Amino acid sequence: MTLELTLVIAALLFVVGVALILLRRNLIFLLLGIELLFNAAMVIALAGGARWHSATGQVLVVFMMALSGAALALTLALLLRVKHELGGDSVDDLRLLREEVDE
Amino acid sequence: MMILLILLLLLIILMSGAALLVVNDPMHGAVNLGISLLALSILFLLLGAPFVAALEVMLYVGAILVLFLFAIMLLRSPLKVREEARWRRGFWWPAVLVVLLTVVLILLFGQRPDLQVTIQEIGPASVGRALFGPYLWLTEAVALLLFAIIAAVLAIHRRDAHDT
Amino acid sequence: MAYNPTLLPLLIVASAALIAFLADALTLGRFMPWLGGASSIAAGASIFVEHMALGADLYWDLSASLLGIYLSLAVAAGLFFIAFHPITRKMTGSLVGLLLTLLVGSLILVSAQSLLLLFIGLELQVLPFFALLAWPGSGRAALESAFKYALLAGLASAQFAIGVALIYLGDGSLAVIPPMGDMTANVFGMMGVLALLVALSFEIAAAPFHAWVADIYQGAPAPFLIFLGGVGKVAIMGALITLVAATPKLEIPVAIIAATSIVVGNVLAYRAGHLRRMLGYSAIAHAGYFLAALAAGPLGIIAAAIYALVYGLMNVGTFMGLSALPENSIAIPWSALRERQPVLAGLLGLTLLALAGMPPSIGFFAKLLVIIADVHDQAYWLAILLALGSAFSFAYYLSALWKPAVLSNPERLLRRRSWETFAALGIVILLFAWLLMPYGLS
Amino acid sequence: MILVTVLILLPWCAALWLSAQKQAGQRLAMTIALIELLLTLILRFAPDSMGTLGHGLHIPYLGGLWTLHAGPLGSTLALLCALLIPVSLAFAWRLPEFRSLASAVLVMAGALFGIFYAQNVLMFYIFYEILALAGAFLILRSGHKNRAAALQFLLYTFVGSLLFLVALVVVYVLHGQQTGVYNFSILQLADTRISAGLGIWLFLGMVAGLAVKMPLFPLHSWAASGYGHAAPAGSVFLSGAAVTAGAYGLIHFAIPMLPQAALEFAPVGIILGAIGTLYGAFLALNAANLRLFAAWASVSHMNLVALGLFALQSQAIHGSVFLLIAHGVVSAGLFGVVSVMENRGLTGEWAGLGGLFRRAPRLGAWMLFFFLAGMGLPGLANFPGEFLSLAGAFRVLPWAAALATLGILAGVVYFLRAYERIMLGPLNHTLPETLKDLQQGEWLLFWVLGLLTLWLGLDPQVILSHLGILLSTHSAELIQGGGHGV
Amino acid sequence: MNEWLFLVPGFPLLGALLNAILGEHFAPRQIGRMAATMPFLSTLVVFAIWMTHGSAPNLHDQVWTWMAVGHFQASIAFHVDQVTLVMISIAAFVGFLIHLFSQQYLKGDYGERRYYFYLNLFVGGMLILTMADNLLLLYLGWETVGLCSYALVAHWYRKQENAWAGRKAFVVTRIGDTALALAIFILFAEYHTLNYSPLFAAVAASPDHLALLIAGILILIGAVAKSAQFPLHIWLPDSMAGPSTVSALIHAATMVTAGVYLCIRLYPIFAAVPGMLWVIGLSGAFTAFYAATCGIAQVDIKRVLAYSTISQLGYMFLGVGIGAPSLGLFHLLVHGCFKALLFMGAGVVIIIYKENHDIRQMGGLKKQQPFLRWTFLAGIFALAAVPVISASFYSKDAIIAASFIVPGGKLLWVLALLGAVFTAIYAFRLYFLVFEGPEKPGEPYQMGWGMKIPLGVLAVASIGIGWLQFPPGWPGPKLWLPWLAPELGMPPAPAGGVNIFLQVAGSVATLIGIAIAYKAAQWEREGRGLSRIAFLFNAWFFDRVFLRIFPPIWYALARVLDRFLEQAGFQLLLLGGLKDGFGLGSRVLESGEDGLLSRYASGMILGLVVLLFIAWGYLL
Repeated sequence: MTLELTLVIAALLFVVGVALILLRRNLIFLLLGIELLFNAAMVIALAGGARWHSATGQVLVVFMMALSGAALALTLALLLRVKHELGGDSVDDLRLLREEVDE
Repeated sequence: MMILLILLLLLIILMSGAALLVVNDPMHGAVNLGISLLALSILFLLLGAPFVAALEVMLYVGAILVLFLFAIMLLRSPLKVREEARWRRGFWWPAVLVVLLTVVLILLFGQRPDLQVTIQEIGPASVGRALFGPYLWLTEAVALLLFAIIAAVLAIHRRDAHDT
Repeated sequence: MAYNPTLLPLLIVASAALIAFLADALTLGRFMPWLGGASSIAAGASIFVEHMALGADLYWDLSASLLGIYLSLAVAAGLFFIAFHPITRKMTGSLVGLLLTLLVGSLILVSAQSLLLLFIGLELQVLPFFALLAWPGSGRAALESAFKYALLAGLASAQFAIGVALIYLGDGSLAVIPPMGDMTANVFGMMGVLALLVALSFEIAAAPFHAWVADIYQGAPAPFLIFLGGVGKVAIMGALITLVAATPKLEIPVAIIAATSIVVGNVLAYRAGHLRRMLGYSAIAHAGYFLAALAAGPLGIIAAAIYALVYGLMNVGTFMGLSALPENSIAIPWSALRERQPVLAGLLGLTLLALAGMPPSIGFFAKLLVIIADVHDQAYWLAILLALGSAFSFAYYLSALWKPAVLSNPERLLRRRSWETFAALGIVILLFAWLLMPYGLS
Repeated sequence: MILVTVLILLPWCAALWLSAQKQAGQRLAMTIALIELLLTLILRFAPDSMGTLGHGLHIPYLGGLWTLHAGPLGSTLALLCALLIPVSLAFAWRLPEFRSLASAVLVMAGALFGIFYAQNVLMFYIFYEILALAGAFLILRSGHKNRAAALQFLLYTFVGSLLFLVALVVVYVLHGQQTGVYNFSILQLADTRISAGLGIWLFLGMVAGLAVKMPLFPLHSWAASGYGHAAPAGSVFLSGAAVTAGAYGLIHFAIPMLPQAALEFAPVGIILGAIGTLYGAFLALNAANLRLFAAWASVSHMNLVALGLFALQSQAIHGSVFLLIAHGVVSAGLFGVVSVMENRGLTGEWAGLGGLFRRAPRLGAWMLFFFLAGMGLPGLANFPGEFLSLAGAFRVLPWAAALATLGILAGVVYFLRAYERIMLGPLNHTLPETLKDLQQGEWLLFWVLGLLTLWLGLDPQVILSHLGILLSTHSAELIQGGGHGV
Repeated sequence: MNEWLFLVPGFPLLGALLNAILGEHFAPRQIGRMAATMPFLSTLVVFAIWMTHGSAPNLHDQVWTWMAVGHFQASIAFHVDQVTLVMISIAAFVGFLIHLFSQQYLKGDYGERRYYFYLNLFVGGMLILTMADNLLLLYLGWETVGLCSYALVAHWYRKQENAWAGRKAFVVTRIGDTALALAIFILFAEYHTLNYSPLFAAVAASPDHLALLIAGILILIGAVAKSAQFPLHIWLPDSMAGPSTVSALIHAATMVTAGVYLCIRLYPIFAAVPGMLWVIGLSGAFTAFYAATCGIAQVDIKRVLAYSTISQLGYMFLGVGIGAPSLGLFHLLVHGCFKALLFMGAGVVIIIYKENHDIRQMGGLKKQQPFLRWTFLAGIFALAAVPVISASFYSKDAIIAASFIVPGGKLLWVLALLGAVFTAIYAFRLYFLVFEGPEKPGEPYQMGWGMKIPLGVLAVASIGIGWLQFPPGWPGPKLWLPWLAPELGMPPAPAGGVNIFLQVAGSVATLIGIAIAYKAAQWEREGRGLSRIAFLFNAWFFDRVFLRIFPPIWYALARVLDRFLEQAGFQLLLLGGLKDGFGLGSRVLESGEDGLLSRYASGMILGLVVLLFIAWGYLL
């Protein structure tokens, strides 16, 4: 069978992930977007594994899962503290550090 | 027959992706993500990687998604369910960017080599052998990383640390 | 892959990291900086010993070992330095542990020859920063900067993963220099390599991906910036060197990114009022100079390696100086600093001049090497752009020297006897290290 | 060899020591300055001191960085700078910010000596940058603490000098490719074969870098604000000694490296010099206060030096070098007069001056003396230089030199108008009552400068005969032959 | 004798140097006496030269090489030949007389030491100028003299107009200096030498007409500016603001004659260019006529003498122009004597009338000052060229006569004759107004011997010196022309009938002038005099026109350059533009990151998209 469709799925996941990050206002959706990107990577890795008939594809997927999970854990921990101390959980609340253009 | 199944999976992922983009409440977002992940695990099965498909269900849907739910639960202030705006303030400019991205991916997609392939089943045994064979030190490194992450998360959330 | 000598440095540092993590539980945290420092020096020595050894996936070639030794020494110096900083009074064990994982990641990044190893090295090096930037004892601004960095780094590592997967899909092997020809032979390989380039140039804050750097430099606590600027960035530059060395076709995009970042970096830094933001923006410009060296063919690779090393040194010097200042200082209170920490003030002044490229310092000779490489590669326009960029950099670096900020209460300036020795060592290196440079070349 | 090394490093250590101390340290600075003067005298007139003094610090790809060569031109200019250090320090004796001014001047002096004795172009470049940086600090720390003026000076010099660096590296790489020897010493780089088109661009880069220091016409606007905001005592050194670096760089490094391009650039250089001379004269006429007046006068003279230098003709180049030295002494006198007046509380605005001759006849006499020297009166220092430059340039491009000769007329107009506004006419009632005439110290200083000006004016051979062949042997035949005869 | 030549200019320069160094420690009286002895010593040396080499002086003294670069060889070398001998004797002797005169004239005035310093420097500069053997040394003397005239005219600097008059003198003469410098450049560019003899040989060998024409014109401009000839004469009337002794020395005897000396010295250059000499003659004749017309309408005693100097110099230029430089030199000698006498006399008259220069308020001084009256009258006789008894009859009328027979000289002759008439008018009008007529008593003033000797000597000279050269056809010594012949050649001499007609015409012109002068003096006393003609009084309004055109343009150009090119051009556009450009650029880029997280992310994705496009376009 041809892998075009798999790649189309991966491309779809990639575009949706990027759209989520760029467009949504709530921070949780941004994190969801990042997860989608990682899944797209996994699909491509497996397509590669299938194409070259080697287990490396699956090893890649395992590592990606581990690392994406780790990154997510840390980001969520930070998100909780941000919600607690900076009070907002949307993208616009993060305005403490900016160039005081009118200085 | 295989093509039909993959098309169905494509449709499901498309549906849940669109829902994800549009839905308002983060809880619904997480659920939609779960649906697309399950569809993906079926795709992995088709690609001849049963171990990874299982892992996808257990690790991804089970652990990471649950993590999300916990986070949402902790973040959600139970008092009011306010109708917050979905899209970021400057909406149009990034939207154009996303469209451009899809256009360039389609253009590049046109120049792909032929991808006709016969699927061979690669069981968990060979993956295990690979993980602890040639990639042994890599797994050790990931182990070290995970351990460091645990220490890091603990450090961030020490109760008495909020004295600044 | 079985054990072979090239893995020795990583093992030393990894084991020290684990011990450090445990130490917190056994309340032995106070001694951890010294242990950490000793282990990184040992790692540096071991790299020096098996110089030019080719491991399964690790290859300590000239530039890799040069940067590796520098990284381990920088981390050692950093650890000895922050041992006295108030921010490390709590949980020193886990702090040192995180810093050592950072070093492991950096060493892997510098010497990796396989894409997966590169990916894990990147993650090992980036993830500790999420926590370091928001370490307890740092302000709310630090927390915001940590979260921004976390999210954007997550996006970057996702792109890196997609890149690795695409290249694997393209040519079936994870090696940076695949057996049959170039990674960018087919379309997937090319897309994958570009994704890698985007992710890595995000990490060193090159132009189109530069936005995050000013906030991080403004918000993050100064001691950890020593590691972000001095160690993290240099490791990523090492990875970029191996990547570009393997795929010559990348030189055009690298040149474009270099040009944009020189222009953007200098323009933003010229107007930046806040000292730390100005340093952030100037980091963009320096990433541009590094990439300008990278885009100049074989001689360029050596020049880039030396520039990365020199840039790291200068960053370590600058942030050592800044960590003596109170957190939210807009400008450097020279008079107060001079009384309490004369040698450190000298170091800070000298590093600013070196960053600008003042001749007797190594900053100038690194830039000179980059210009020679560019000219050798007939890329005259890049050399002229670099020259103009560093000419304007004098304007904003020296205005930082000239702005007479008056400190309300001089006591808030930290005073440490041992920091003087660090500063003196730094000054000596900055002024006379260029004597060694040509010997490194030949 | 050791002598020159001491000559360069001594002022730097002294500057370091000065800035570390608390009290002003006039005595220390003056002793260092006098030692420097002694050393340069020895180097200039010691029998065997000419020629290459020694090789040091040999670095594989950069060549011998510390190779020192005491050429006739270099050691003469070093003598001039060594003379100007004690003069500038003496004028600044009672300034409140003496310490920062003295340390800046000492660092500049060390850099200048490095420039004059360097044989390696990279070493020249390094000292050139240190000179520019110290100059910026001098402008910032000594005068009105005006950051914009210092920044403008800095931007001009650094953009120029970095373009010079790029041009230098291109010549270095081409030389390396042609002969396989990668070395920055001028002897090696002098005979690289460079295509005409590229040569012109390189020479433009080098001129941009060096001509900005001696303010050639289009690159001059830093001079007004620079001299205007620095303390006049600082401007004595800045306009007297620091500008010689640019001219020396052109003669000793840029022209030998690209003789063919220099020949093609000659007409443009002469025209720019001529315009600059007149432009400086007109702006001096319209200057708002005394400092700007002296600044524009200095710019006008230095453009005349540039005119002579770019004419690449034996009389012209000897004349321009002589005018460079004469300008050093005369502008020291001019700025000295300005600083003496400012020590007495006069602001330098025209409204506050007038009829000063009645109160301070000695000051009036010396001011007239230096104004006459500035005008190019024969018998005083500027005349031989001006006349030789103009006569030489006349043979290359007659109409442009004729335009510059109008500068003689313009000189009289603005100098005498200023003298009349300050010294002659009815006594200005706003002048402070306690206006004292020149004291013993200042009087002696003016006598030294005055005698030197008179001696240079009447017996220029003392310098002209020792300059030897100014253009290095290689480029001399090319220029003399292709150029415009002896 | 050669090696003593440097003493001639050496003594006055030594005097100036001593004055500068030790001046403060001595009383002005001693400084004055020391200053006076210096020109006396150089007069002695000149006298010694007359004695030993009087007949054919050709001395040379190389002191030291001034500048030597390639062909540009200029050395401090003095050369004395007939012309130079005449010039240095005038400069030294008259200079000494002026020094003697000013001992008493300026006693008790402020800045006396400064006065003697510049007077000594002036005499030294004049001697260098005349004895120089190369153009560069001449230029040195030329400018030193200009400087001293500036300083001495502005001697009483406390009044603004005196300072301004000095500056005007220096600026106008400086225009001439620039022209002279350009001429020197052209000559050096063409003939590669600055010394006279090789230069004249080269010019004779290969006369390049274009270059020599331009050089000639430029030299003429230089001479015209220095000798206050027609277009550039405006500074001389104003420089009467200085003390009368200064006017006597500088604006009568020595400096103004430098221009004539230059034309005589560079005669071969002018001769090489056809038509050049006639131009000089025309400028001389016209100036003579023009200045004489202005002279008759002046009221200030010194301005009358100033315009008379301009007109007499016109005659000297006319002499050179018609090919008779020796006659020009002769008139220069004569003029030097009587004009110095007149100025010194005028100085005493001004003191008597308590600084009041207006001759209409003067009158009948002959009774009060008999000695002054007779010496002044001798000077007036010489000025008006009264036939037979005055010296200038022999020199000026000879020039007028010679101009008649020169080809194309008719126009010059007519102008010169009219000039002679007007000269006689203003000369005797001045005499009648001041000394004759109803007596207006002034301050009693007793002239000491220091003032009487110069006046007496010059009076005798202005009568007797003419007898050196009797006109052709007359009995009596003809020494002057043959003596100068070897160097300057014989002038054209009118023969037989024409000669008599010309001499008669000259004398008749003078007598008519004296008659008109008597009537003019009476009209003047009744208030209806010639001074009411505004056109002549303001010297044909030339001064006003000149001052309204050139200085304002010069200052306006300076303002325009300063405001538009410097402030607007360089500061605003170049640097301001740069700063704003940076500001604008950074604001645009900054808006891209106002701390908003997703704005950063979109930056990254934008980078990726751009790179992918490039890859799709070029790299594949």
